[in-house]
Amino acid sequence: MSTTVETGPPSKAGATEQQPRPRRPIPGWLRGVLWAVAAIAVLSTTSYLTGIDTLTSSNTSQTALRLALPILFAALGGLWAERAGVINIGLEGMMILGTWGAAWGAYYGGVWAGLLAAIVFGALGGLLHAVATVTFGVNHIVSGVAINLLGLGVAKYLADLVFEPLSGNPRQSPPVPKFDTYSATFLSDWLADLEEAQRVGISDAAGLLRGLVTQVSPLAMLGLLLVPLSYLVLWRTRFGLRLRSCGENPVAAESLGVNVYVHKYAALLVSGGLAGMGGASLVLLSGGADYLENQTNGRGYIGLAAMIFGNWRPGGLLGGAALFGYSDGLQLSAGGEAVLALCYGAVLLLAVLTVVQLVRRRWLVAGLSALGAAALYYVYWANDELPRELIPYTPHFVTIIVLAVAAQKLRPPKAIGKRYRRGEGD
Amino acid sequence: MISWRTALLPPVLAIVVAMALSSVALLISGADPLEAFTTMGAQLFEGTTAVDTVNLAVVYYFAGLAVAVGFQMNLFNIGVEGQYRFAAVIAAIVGAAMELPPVLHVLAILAVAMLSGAAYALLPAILKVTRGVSEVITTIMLNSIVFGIVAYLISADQFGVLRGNNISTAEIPETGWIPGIPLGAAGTMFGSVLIAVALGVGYWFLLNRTRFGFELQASGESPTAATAGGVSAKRMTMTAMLLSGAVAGLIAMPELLGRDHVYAMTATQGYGFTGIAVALLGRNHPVGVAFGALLWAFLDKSAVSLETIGVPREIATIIQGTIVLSVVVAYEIVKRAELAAEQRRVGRQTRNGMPASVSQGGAV
Amino acid sequence: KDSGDNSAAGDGGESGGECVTAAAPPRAEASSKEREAASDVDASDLKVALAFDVGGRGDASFNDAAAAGVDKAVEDMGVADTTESTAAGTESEDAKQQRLSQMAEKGYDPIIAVGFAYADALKAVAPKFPDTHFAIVDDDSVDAKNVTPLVFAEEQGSFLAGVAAVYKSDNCHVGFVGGVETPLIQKFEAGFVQGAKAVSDKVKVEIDYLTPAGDISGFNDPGKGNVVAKAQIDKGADVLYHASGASGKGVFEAAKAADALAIGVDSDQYNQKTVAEVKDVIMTSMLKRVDVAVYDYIRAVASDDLDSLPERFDLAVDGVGYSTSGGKVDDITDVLDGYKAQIVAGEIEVSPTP
Amino acid sequence: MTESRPAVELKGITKRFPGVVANSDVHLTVRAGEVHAVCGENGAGKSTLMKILYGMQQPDEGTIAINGEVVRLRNPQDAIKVGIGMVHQHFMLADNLTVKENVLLGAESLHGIGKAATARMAELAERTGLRVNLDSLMENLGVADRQRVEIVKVLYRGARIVILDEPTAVLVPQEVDALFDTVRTMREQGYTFIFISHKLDEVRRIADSATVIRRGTTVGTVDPRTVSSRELAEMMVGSQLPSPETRESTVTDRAVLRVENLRLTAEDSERAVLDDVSLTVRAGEVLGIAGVEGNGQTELVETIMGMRRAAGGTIELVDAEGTTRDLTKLGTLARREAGIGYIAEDRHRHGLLLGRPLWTNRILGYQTRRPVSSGRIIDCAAAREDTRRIVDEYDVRTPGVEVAAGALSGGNQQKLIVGRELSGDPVLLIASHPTRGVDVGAQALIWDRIRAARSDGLAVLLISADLDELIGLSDTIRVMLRGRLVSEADPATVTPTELGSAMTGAGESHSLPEDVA
Ligand SMILES: Nc1ncnc2c1ncn2[C@@H]1O[C@H](COP(=O)(O)OP(=O)(O)OP(=O)(O)O)[C@@H](O)[C@H]1O
Ligand SMILES: Nc1ncnc2c1ncn2[C@@H]1O[C@H](COP(=O)(O)OP(=O)(O)OP(=O)(O)O)[C@@H](O)[C@H]1O
Ligand SMILES: [Mg+2]
Ligand SMILES: [Mg+2]
Repeated sequence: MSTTVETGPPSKAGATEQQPRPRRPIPGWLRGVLWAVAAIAVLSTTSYLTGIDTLTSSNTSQTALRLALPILFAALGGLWAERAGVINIGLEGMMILGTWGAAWGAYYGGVWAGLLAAIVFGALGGLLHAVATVTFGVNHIVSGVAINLLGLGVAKYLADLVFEPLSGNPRQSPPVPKFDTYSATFLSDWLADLEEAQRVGISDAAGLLRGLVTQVSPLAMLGLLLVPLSYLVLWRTRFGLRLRSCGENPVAAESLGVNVYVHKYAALLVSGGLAGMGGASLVLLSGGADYLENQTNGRGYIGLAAMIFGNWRPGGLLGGAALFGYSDGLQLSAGGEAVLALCYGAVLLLAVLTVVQLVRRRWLVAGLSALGAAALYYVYWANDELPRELIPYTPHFVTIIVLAVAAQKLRPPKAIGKRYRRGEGD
Repeated sequence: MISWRTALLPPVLAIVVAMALSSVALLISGADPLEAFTTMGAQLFEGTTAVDTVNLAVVYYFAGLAVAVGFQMNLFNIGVEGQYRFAAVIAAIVGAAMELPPVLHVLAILAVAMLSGAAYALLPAILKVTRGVSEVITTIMLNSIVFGIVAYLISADQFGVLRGNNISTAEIPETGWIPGIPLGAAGTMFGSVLIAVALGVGYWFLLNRTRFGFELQASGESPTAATAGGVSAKRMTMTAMLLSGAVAGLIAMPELLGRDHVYAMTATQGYGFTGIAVALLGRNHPVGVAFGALLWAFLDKSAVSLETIGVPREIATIIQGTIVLSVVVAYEIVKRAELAAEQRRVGRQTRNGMPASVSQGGAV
Repeated sequence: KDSGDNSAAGDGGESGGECVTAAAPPRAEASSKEREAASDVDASDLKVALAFDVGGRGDASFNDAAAAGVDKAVEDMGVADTTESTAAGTESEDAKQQRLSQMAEKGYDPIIAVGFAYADALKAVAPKFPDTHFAIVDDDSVDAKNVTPLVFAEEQGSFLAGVAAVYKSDNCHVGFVGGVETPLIQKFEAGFVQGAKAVSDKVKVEIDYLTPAGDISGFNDPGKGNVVAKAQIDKGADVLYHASGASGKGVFEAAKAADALAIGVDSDQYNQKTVAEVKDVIMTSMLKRVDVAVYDYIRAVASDDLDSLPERFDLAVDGVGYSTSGGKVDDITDVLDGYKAQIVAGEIEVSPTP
Repeated sequence: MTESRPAVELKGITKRFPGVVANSDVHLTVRAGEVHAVCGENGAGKSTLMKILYGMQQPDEGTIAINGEVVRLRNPQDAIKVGIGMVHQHFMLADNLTVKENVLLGAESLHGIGKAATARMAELAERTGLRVNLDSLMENLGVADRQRVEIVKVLYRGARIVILDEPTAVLVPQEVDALFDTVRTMREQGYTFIFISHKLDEVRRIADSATVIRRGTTVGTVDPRTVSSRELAEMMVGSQLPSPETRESTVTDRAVLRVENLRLTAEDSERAVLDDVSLTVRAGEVLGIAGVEGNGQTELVETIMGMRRAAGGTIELVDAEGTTRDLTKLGTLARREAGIGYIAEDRHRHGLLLGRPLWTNRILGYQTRRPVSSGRIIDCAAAREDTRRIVDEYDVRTPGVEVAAGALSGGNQQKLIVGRELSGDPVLLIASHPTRGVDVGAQALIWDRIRAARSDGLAVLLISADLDELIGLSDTIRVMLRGRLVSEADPATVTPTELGSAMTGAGESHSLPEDVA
């Protein structure tokens, strides 16, 4: 469950379809499972070879889930907007609005009211983005940048106005209620036994899985549920089809009677709402922060990156968010030695890649990955410890490395970022 | 073709709208908008604020141009932030270690800064060109990673020097400073303001008069057509990214060489992000970016003065956000109004004279 | 559903069990004397300005403490006028200069810059206003006649925190969570570790920072603080000391969730509103009396007696110390005061670097 | 016109764009159950009129009546509701959606999105000859199939009045025939068609009546079966019908372009897109390449231009002095500088910077050469000046050289491109579909210029789907099929039908009279 990266080059699937064959291409969910299995295999091998078992402990996956959650929400928000053809760099601002809304709602009405308020506030940000980009045809990046500024300014302003009298601190809300957490006790105990059993592979998988069924908040469940849900809505319903068509070719959509404006507005409202939930996941989880100025700290941008990483697909972005959350959690809770172990894992991965590329007779790529593997192995072998200052940025390094290795052909929606005006197509 | 109306009306409109909106916010929080705006305006004539504003604008100008270079070919270099900080710390370290005669020293530091900025942009550029990795992701990641790199380089074990509770690089010798322009009581303007002017002119010339600029804009307008016209999209991506990084390398120089002479752990961050807003405000045009930078710097400076009269400083941020948004909306509205006017004009012509003739560019 | 009501954390046990290997120092009489109210000093012709660092009034940390000092001065000494202004996270250096200059030009005197980030600005501004009194908190690198440094011996206070932590640790395993790895926060770490090692040669100390120098998000991310604290607890630490600003809340919550104890920082966090729901894990707080320093400074300016100020606000002048709210360290105050006496007497030297 | 209730009746339609009156007082009456052609030069306003009828644009003046009732069509939904469907001149397809999704889009409520929809679609696909997996991505389809998908889309919505805007521009004769068969059958079933084409013989073959539009207004309606193509054309432009026939051969024996064993593999597999292609073009010769779209012509051209990397083989260019240069390793710009002019098949994607002024477009591809540039520095004044020359010489109809290229109509854009590509004194011109979508007037001019340059010793590699053009202009024709040059034909004797069957591989290389392959 940690690195479900959908890297299957879509063009290849397309190429096989040109001469229709009886064999159907691997369905997306299966590919996700395969990637997850592969990831667990690499991690457990690494953890076995390096003797660092935090790599696959239940704790690691539990923190990973928590750290991945805001990013997952933001990425989903990005997905909805960008599938409808609107670049949403304003996710950060919408998240900030969400954090304020979550604290405000939760303070007065409990967690669910907080969540609702976060969604509404985020959606307001989305609405503003829609007005600017859809109605006024403003450049999407301009509008996004402006929304990031406005989100920050408005949240600060509102906090000053509303929270200051309550908490005595304009930058922080008073303590607000948090979501309870739930554990699937039976499952979790069984997995705990397995994890203790110290069997290579099984114990690792059990450990990772156990972290995902213990002390889970409803918000995390919601987040995970929203991934398949987004897929179903966007790819399996009429509304989703229309929405995606606005991102691919709005003029064609218009010519078929689709109201492009309405769908873009809807997409941005959902997008903003999801980003707002991302904000809520910083505020309403125990161990979280209440409202705190600047607490999003660039997670909106990371969410956007996770979505691009996931090739504008729900499964892929889940992989991106999980990858980020996992390496961040590992880095925070296990520190430098675990990161070094990750290096070792990357060596394994690159070695496999080299072999695959050799079989495919792609000499250059094989050579490059062999070189990369050698370099990383040297880092692993020569150091007991990586520069302390760089450890906190492990997730960022991992993201870049995985992207560089995975060589995926990204396929953004075709009309993304383009201005669309009714009746101006040809 | 841009008429004065399309060029000037929108920003004015936008500022009016932004002021109106923030007045509402001010009223809600119980402040007097009039007082707030007067204070903001008046501070320009107090002390060194005017010069400080220009100084800050110089920094923003570099940032804006760095972003604008990328925008010219639809390359979104959100990584200017990381690039300038990387360049700043390297330039500070190298500059302190070098011993050179005055002018040469400065030039050497500037060169190092531009090279380092470009170097930090190299990875995203390579990954984009060879692996098709989106520059948006890589630069976002590198923006965070730069924190670690800066911290590593200025830690006491590496090149850092402890100054009180602060740590910074060693001080650059005086030969490496860019002398300021003393303006008496009004303060001292950064000497870099001249570099900024030169860079602006150079940028304009590069874009509008050189083959490189043509190719850059062509690949921005249509990568496919540019390819068919003999412009290698990959090479342009690479050069644009590196050029953007090189300009980004200059962002910290006015402060580093003109005032601080060290790069400290407390050095200001976020100029790269401001650069995005400034470039967008100035519509990537060298003169426009200059105005954008000045406006932004002015608003930043006002924030400080607002606090002294008890007005929440967030107002300045809100004004900035609204201005960006309303400027572009205003451009759009004005453009449409012009279009409608033109349509009416054509309509009148056709009714009076003959129906659209070929020579008049009618329906041909 | 997981049970949400972990009741109050460990009752600590008597003097630390087997962990403590050093003999407790001789008892010292409580040296924290009541400060006399300064009603004798009249400061009604002073206009005091406060230039805050990022966070400003209400940050429940050193900015707030400085503000409290001024507030008290207003109350006690009748300061005529006060103003304050806060730095923004991304503002440039000359905004700080502008802030200080504007205050000076408006006739404020004294002007107190809160935070070492003001050092360079002050170096530039102070010479231009030779008749204005400036003070700067947490920095002594400004070499100007009219600038008074207000610095603290954080390592001494942290030493006591280390001592207390070991006495309260059941596992003989304590932890330190730093927000941002700056020299200032390293002082806290250094003192804490020395304190812990001083009372026990068996004790294990976990040390983690959330972010490296320059990345101030480490002071503002309770989520990360929570994860790191949880990891330390998982490794066996059961008393955690944090110096991580707002991230400390995450540390407290981790402690609460795992029945561990925590030590607050800067002010008496037991009484802080924002962490009220987890206050029962806060066994003590390392106090850094910025309020006292600011108050004393104003008084010294008013009575034109700047030489009376200590060079450093340390244990000797109660510039640093520990809090007792909540009563969790009442049983070891003798020990703590004993160590304090030894430090004050110079028998124990606490190094400010790890 | 005694019909009491015409299917479509447009009255006094006027539509203005900034600087252009696209339609002014247009009248059009279409009887139910007929195929009604609309003819006119490029930019005459045909597409605009159709978009107005389809609700995509609002007329400034005028009324629309469908089946006798005046309606207001505010958007395509309204048009679809009254039974109008439109196949656009430029495909309205989303590449990244599947065929099924493309058809379904906007019409989900008709048959749902499940089994019933698929069944209905399969039925329509059968009827229109669309033989692809409905779940494959649109981007994998060839042009003819895309066209069919467009028609299926219209039928799926149950349209009774079908607008076909230049549907045949991209089809080979056999495909055109198939399309016309479909149209005829459906006409029997009571469908009404509005059909737009520049190919007047097609109009005369299929249409029951034709309305001619010139410069935005209706000139008149005629019965195409009683007028000749020449007369029709004269109505459209007021000039004589041009013909592409080459008068006398100017072929020399000096080879200009030599391509040997050129191979190219697909980007993501080992599949050969070009398979051992060898050809030689001589000075003064027009070498025509015939082929159904998607058989490698585009790739051949782009490989010769250096826009794609060949997997093997050599490309050589001999300049006027007789020195041979090996181009195989050079980039596109160097190849252009060596003397290749290039008219790309897709002028919007490869020919022009649509948002930039005409004079900027003059520079594209010539950014290193005089007069518009002196190597590194661009000479804007000279570029403007030279653009004015092209505008005059090539009769580009534009208000000035400062207007954006995108504001010109297709034919005028093409004339600008031809003018530009013949300005650099090329030794070789690669012309891909040089007159696609271009009206007869502009067509004549372009042919004229190519012929003139040829007689000055220019070598021309011509790719065209318009077989008349190919036969009329070429000195030699070679047929391309699945990435290989399979046969050769003599334009003096070959007929379009013969060529067509060679292109589809019907006779597989041995059916042509002059076959030497
Ligand atoms: N509608 C628009 N939306 C966004 N950006 C625009 C728009 N119109 C113009 N711009 C940008 O604003 C900049 C200024 O336009 P202008 O036409 O003056 O450019 P220019 O040709 O470089 O000017 P000059 O020749 O004076 O240097 C251009 O770089 C262009 O990218
Ligand atoms: N959206 C638009 N904005 C401005 N001008 C337009 C627009 N659409 C069309 N025009 C102009 O209106 C005129 C008529 O264009 P239209 O596309 O209707 O011509 P057409 O007869 O279909 O030509 P072709 O045979 O090339 O398709 C042209 O001059 C064109 O440039
Ligand atoms: Mg047209
Ligand atoms: Mg048309």
